[in-house]
Amino acid sequence: MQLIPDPPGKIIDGQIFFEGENLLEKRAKDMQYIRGNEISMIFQEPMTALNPVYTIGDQIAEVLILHKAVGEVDKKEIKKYDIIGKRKQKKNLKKKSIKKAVDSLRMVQIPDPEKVAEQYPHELSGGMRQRAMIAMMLACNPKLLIADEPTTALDVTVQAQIIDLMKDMQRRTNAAIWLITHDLGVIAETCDKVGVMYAGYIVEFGDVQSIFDWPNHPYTRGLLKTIPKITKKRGKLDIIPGFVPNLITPPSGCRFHPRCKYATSECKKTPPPLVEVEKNHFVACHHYEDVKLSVISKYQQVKP
Amino acid sequence: MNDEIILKTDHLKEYFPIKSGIFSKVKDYVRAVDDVDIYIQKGETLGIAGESGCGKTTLGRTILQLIKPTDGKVFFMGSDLSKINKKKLRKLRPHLQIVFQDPASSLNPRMIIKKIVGEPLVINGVAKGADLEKKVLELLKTVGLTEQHMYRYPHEFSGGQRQRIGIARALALNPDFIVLDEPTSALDVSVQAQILNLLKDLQKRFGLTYLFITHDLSVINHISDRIAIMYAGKIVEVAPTKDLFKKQLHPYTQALLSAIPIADPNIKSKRTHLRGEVPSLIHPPSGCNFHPRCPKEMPKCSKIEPELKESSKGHFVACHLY
Amino acid sequence: MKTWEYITRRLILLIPVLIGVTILTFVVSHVIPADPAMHFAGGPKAQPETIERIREELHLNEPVLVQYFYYLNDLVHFDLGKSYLESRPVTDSLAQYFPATLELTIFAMLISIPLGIVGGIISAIRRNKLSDHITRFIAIVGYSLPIFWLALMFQYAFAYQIPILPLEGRLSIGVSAPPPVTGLFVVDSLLAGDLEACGSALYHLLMPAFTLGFATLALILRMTRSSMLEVMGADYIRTARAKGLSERTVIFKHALRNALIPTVTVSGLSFGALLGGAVLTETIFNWPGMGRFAASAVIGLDFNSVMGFTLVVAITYVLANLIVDLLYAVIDPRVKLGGV
Amino acid sequence: VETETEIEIKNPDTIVFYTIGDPKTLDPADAYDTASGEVIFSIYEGLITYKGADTETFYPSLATDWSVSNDSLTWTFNLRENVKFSNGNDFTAEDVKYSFDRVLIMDAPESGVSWILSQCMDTNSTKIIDDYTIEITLTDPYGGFLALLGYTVGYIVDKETVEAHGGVVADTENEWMKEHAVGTGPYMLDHWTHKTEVVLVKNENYWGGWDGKHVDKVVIKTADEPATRILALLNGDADFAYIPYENLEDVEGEDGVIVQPYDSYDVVLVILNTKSNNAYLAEAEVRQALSYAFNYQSAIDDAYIGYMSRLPGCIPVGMPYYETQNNGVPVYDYDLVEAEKILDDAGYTENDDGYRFNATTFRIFYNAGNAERLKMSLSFQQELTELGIISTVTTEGWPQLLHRMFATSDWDIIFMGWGPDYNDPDDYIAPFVGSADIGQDTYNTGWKNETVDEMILKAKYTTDHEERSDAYQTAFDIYIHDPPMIFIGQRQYIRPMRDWVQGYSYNPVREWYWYDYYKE
Amino acid sequence: MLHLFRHSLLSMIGLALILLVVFIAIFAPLLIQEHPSYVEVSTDQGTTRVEERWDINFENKLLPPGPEHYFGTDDFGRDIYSMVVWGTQISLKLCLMVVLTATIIGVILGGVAGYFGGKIDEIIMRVTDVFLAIPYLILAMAVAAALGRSIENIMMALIVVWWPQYARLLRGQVLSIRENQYVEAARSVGASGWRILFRHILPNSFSPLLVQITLDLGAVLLVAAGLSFIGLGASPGTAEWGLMISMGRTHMFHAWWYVTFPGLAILITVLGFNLLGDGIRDITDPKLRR
Ligand SMILES: Nc1ncnc2c1ncn2[C@@H]1O[C@H](COP(=O)(O)OP(=O)(O)OP(=O)(O)O)[C@@H](O)[C@H]1O
Ligand SMILES: Nc1ncnc2c1ncn2[C@@H]1O[C@H](COP(=O)(O)OP(=O)(O)OP(=O)(O)O)[C@@H](O)[C@H]1O
Ligand SMILES: [Mg+2]
Ligand SMILES: [Mg+2]
Repeated sequence: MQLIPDPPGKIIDGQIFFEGENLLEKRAKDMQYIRGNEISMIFQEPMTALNPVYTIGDQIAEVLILHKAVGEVDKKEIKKYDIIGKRKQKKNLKKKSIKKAVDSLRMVQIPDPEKVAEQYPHELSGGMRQRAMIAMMLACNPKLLIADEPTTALDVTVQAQIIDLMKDMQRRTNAAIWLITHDLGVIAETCDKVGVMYAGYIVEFGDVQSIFDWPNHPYTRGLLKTIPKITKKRGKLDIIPGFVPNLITPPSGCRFHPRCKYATSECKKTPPPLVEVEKNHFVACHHYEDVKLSVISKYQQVKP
Repeated sequence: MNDEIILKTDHLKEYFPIKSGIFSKVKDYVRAVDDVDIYIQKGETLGIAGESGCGKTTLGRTILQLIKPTDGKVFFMGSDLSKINKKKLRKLRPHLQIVFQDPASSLNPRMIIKKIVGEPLVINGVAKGADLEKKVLELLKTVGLTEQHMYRYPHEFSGGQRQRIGIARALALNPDFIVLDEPTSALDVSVQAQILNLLKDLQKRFGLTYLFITHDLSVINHISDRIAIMYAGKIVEVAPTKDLFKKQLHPYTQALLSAIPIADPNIKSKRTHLRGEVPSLIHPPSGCNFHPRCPKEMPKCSKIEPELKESSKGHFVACHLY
Repeated sequence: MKTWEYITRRLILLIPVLIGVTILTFVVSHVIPADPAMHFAGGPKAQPETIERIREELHLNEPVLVQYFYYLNDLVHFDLGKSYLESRPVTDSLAQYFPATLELTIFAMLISIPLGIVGGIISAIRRNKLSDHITRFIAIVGYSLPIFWLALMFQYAFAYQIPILPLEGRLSIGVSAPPPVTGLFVVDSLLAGDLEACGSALYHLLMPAFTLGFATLALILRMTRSSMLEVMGADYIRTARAKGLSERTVIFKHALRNALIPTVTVSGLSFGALLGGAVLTETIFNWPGMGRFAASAVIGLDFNSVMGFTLVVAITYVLANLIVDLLYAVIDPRVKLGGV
Repeated sequence: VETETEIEIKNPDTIVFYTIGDPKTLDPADAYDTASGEVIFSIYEGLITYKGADTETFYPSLATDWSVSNDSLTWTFNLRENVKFSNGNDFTAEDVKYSFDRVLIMDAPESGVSWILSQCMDTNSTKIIDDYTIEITLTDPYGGFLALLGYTVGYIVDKETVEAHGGVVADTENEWMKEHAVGTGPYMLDHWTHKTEVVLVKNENYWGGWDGKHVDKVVIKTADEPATRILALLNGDADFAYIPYENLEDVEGEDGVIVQPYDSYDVVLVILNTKSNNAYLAEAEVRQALSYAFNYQSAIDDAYIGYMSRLPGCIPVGMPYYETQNNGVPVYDYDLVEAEKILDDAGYTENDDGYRFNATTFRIFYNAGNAERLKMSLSFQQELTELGIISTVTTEGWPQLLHRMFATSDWDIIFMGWGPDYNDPDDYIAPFVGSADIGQDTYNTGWKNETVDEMILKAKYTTDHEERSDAYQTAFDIYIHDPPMIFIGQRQYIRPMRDWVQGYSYNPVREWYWYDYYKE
Repeated sequence: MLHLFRHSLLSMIGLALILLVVFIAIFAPLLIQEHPSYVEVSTDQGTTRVEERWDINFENKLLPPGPEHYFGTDDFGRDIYSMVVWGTQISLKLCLMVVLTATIIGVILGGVAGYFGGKIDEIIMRVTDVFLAIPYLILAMAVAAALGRSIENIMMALIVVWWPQYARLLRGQVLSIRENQYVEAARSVGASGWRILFRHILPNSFSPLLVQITLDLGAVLLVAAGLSFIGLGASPGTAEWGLMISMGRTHMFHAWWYVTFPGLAILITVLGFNLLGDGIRDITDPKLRR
């Protein structure tokens, strides 16, 4: 969405295609149109992502007015110097958009949406805030919703509500959702496709089913094994040795090699390409075949 | 594990006063811990689980007398911690330790690791000089750190390493009992596994007793022997881990367990949906404080507060259904 | 808590502070190992009876504690005593000088706060660009300069070399003061419909108010800049951008209001600094205000005046801070008045 | 500095004077400070007055003529008729008696100024003969009686006005009269804003009339900062300005500015504490030596930038009887050799470190903010060092310094000054060298000589010129060799002004008389 | 930490200015043309002290700057260059003494108030409220007037007005640092209140304190100059910058050098401290280090 502040951040290279167009070639004005309207984003921290000094209703209404979802101030109809008329028109518009904002709050199952629209973010709980955020971002029926760890900061019970809500909203609006999370459980429950990222690289990408069943990258595999599972019997947890590398001086070659038991000298030198190992399943590993074999054997042992 | 009860609370309460009005009168209280009775046997791990803000940390701090309880008693190896004087309490401190939720803020950023880990030893006059250095090194080795880490500052460590330092500090005085307040919730999953393994090892080696606080049920399942479920300052269900995961009695526990997403796309969970949000601890609902969200609410729930009763052996629940 | 309840509470809390202020100034002014009676009586030519009479009037022959109780007793009867330097009641002096200083201070704030905020925003938006460096440098030089030196330079430049501004005073010679209502000439002249006096008053305010406000301007600029930078990195700004808002709206609607919160505090605090700085500014621009009054009272050991002055200033200052706190609540809905 | 060749006259109908200090009161019965006098002299009038620069002749004012009895005790004044106060009330003998009695009854509790009249008058002194004749019988004969009436304390107020606003209460000042003024003088008070300005406008009822050239308005501005006053004079805002000596060069020679010094009676002194806990100052030789150690020329040139002349003794040059003091020639001159000799002869020799008096420290004080005294004291300190005398220079606030001087003996040397109340030598010699026994020793030096006291009293109560002359001479010959103070000089009086001001003249006993000035 | 300064040109300039001033202060005796002399004098209390004196020579008064007198002479014929250079020591000593003493008092009181809370806190904070309710220049004036005119008394006066803001600052710091878990950790191993205050809380309030101290070093100098301007400054004859300005300002129009050089000295020093303080603030404030 080109929201990385510049400076210090900069998109160095590459392209982003949205509906066939490269977003990086767009002008700032066009990007502003796309943001919120066609692509929306929900952020990790519902506590800080809402402006503390405006009411929920105001903040949602703002998007609506901006993207003209409730009609427009007609400049011609009213004379230039008719300040009162303009104000009236603006007020009307605001009223309308607030009404619509209340509707969208109702849509995300916020009880008593009229009241909530008049409240400030700090007066709401985390779950409510996140719902308001979702309402705000879905208000203009975007085609793509990017959700950056929308539930990480929330409680399990509330998390469950939000996940269900998002699935429900997706059914209704038919938006594509791009969910960013580290909670494998959430992914398993909600996603169709999954990409696994390690130190700035996508190391594995494919259908959820195949990735959870047949992880082909040693990192993905390790990851799946480290989570304590309720359904699994207790004992020592598997671990991935070592620590997450820093990205200032990342390891050479394959960035996972210092923690990988399959690592060879090749891994140290060349970063592995992302290859399609089966239909809709991509992996970036020099030794994915070895991994696959060991997974199969292990998997077969575990599965009765 | 033996049956000796190492720690026990008796109607423990912790109310934080809220002041307001012209002369800062106490108007209200945050009932963070409200009438909690738990016991822990030597060598076992009691898990405390519950939603954020339900009072888990406060319970841990109150047990360790880091904040004075408003009411109720805490018995540690027979003596009532809430009654004894400061001096005696300081003498008892080495036996009771805590590992904090946030490894970043639990280490003084301006002290080197040697000082941090050595501080308990110095304060309690256990070791000095070269002896101190030896001891600290030993502790670091126990938690998987090395000599070269001794002279570094906390910010030069990763989250997992910092948590190890916190554990080393807690171990310094050979405690019997450690409160682990969400020791892994700030950590990556891959690192979380390392720490959990370490804790289990240490428990075996030193015969430690843990009070393990977390909101992550999969973690608690992994590590604890018994689990207490906390809701809005109160314990609603206590049971051995295996029992609890097999059969949850309290509707809240049921909802909580069903809400956990399972990292397996093949298993589709059936959810018990909860209405509403975590209640305010200032004005908790009347009667059973879960009743506004409870799918099985009965008329008497809003009037009478249920007591914690043993429904089957070792399985306690506070609900009018049973 | 209701607003009025909060205000009452703050006003009640003001009482111990004010008692403290009287004690403090009383102690400070009475540890002086000199008795001012001789001075009040007119120096070497004074008659011994006069000196003795003044000494008695001021209770200078009594122990300090007793003197203090005499003072407190008068104070609760709203009697601040007599100013021996001006040979009139202290309340008369205050009634004359306080509005003058208030007018100067208010205009200093009216000049420095908007300029400081605008400068701070520009500086923050164009961070580390040349204009940022220049703005910051001017600002920092602004509060590194002795204010009296700045005042003298302005006076020399704009009242003498390029005589475009009046040298001193509140009104031009020949313009008579408007009938006193508030004591603020600008307000009073407008009330009286006297545009000439209003113009003259504004004209005379320009230079002293700017001089006085310069350091505050710098302070506010710096504050706005850093809080603006901080706010611009906040999550909700990212959200605002993600909504597709234009950069203008993001800065002026979403960032500024949040960034103003610390600025408001600084403005409140700087009010005290302005009242203090007025001592120097008023002397140079011959502004008949509290600052000059205080300076001569302190030097002349006119205890009653010093005490009356500090009391009034303390009340003003505390009230200014109360207003700031109320403003806070307006800007930031998270702030609960007197909340825990 | 840019020179503007032709400045237009600013405010042609107004005289603007930038000065320091604020009047303390506008009540003639209470006023005892210069700033108050500057205003009162033009609002109120006395029976007699001065004209122009002449200090010797008494001119008729509210009295048209007067006579004195042979025993010098009874004075008869014929009053001017058809004089009105600025409020329209008529001026009569009632007002005169009321005014004098008011001074004596009220007894100016604030300033104590009534002593000037009570020297020779009481409430029985003044008698009304008829509406326009008055007779004053003195309690004691007094040579300077007319001079007293020329001072503001002898000025006439309107009985009706005062009675309407509080009247006369013994030992209590009249608050209304402090802030308001109704007199017979050429100007009346428009308004007085404390510490800012006093504005006078012309009194249409003035008996002298408004024919001829006068200004309609007088503005006396208070400005504490010298730079403000300098700039105001230079840019023409000010017609007169009070400028400190060290800043005179900033305005001197500037176009349109006149800097004209006049001789004044303002004397500059160093007082020496003969009862100090530094016992050496009790010795006459030591004080003589100090008088030789003072660098008079440096004080004149460097501290007063040349605007000062030597003072021969207590009585300033120009005042009657000044020539009784060594014909007006100073006895002491700057002469360190002589000073050393005196000290050596007296046995106060230098020790091994080169210090006299067992390295005792002489404490010099002056009041903070006085630039001239600062220069003189640091310079004097340096001279003392040459002599082998250790000294310290300390500056103190005026009230603190007064306290030190009168309430303690913790001082040795203080720089001081004195200005005239009225034109009579008694106003100088008595306070300076008269002892506490005769109610004097104004500077608390502790100095006392019975013969001198006797001479002072003798001179005061005689009207015989020769007798007075002899008495002052006898006193002088005694105190000048046992000096309780160093007589430094008489500073000159300078009020720089714009050259468009006409009609200005300086009179040391009545500084400002706005009626005489106009702008052209 | 030094490498961080490189990102900020202004703070580099500040550091350079301060280093220059410190250098001058240290080597002042070697740099000046004329030296003060010293006289031992006895005081009223019967003790003795050494007084610094600059020779007066009216023949040389108000000479313009030139090779003989780099900055010209004052109205006593004293060399302004030598006095300005000499004054560096005096000024640095003045502001260091004031700020450090105020810091110590403020840190102790603020620390105690913040850490122990309750009644002590209430009392200390009410006292600071009282001090803060009076504009500092006025309070300093009153104290200076009460004590008399000398450098030592100016220091006293400034300390009296300066400590409360440190008490405030430190209390705020303590209250926020106290919430850190390492403080609780220290308590859980049995550390005493004082130990926690001195070992854990104070070291961690160092950064904001340092910023405040640096900025205040400049501010103190300005207020001292302001006091001199009103006439409550150091005793005459001292080479204190504020005093020199206040004496020189009457000669402003005919001897510009008299006020200018001490004025520049103040400006440079205060500017240096302010730039440096700003720089340190930027560096130590993680929120701004983006
Ligand atoms: N503005 C920035 N400036 C410098 N480095 C940044 C910035 N934003 C992110 N980074 C760095 O880029 C890396 C990736 O950050 P990112 O926020 O994408 O991580 P993430 O995968 O979302 O992690 P998390 O699960 O904690 O949200 C991190 O090392 C982070 O420190
Ligand atoms: N010192 C305090 N003063 C007032 N209220 C407090 C204090 N400490 C905690 N609380 C309140 O007590 C309640 C319980 O807090 P606690 O930290 O024990 O929750 P928790 O269960 O540990 O939550 P989390 O999972 O987020 O750590 C919260 O509502 C909290 O706001
Ligand atoms: Mg992230
Ligand atoms: Mg917690």
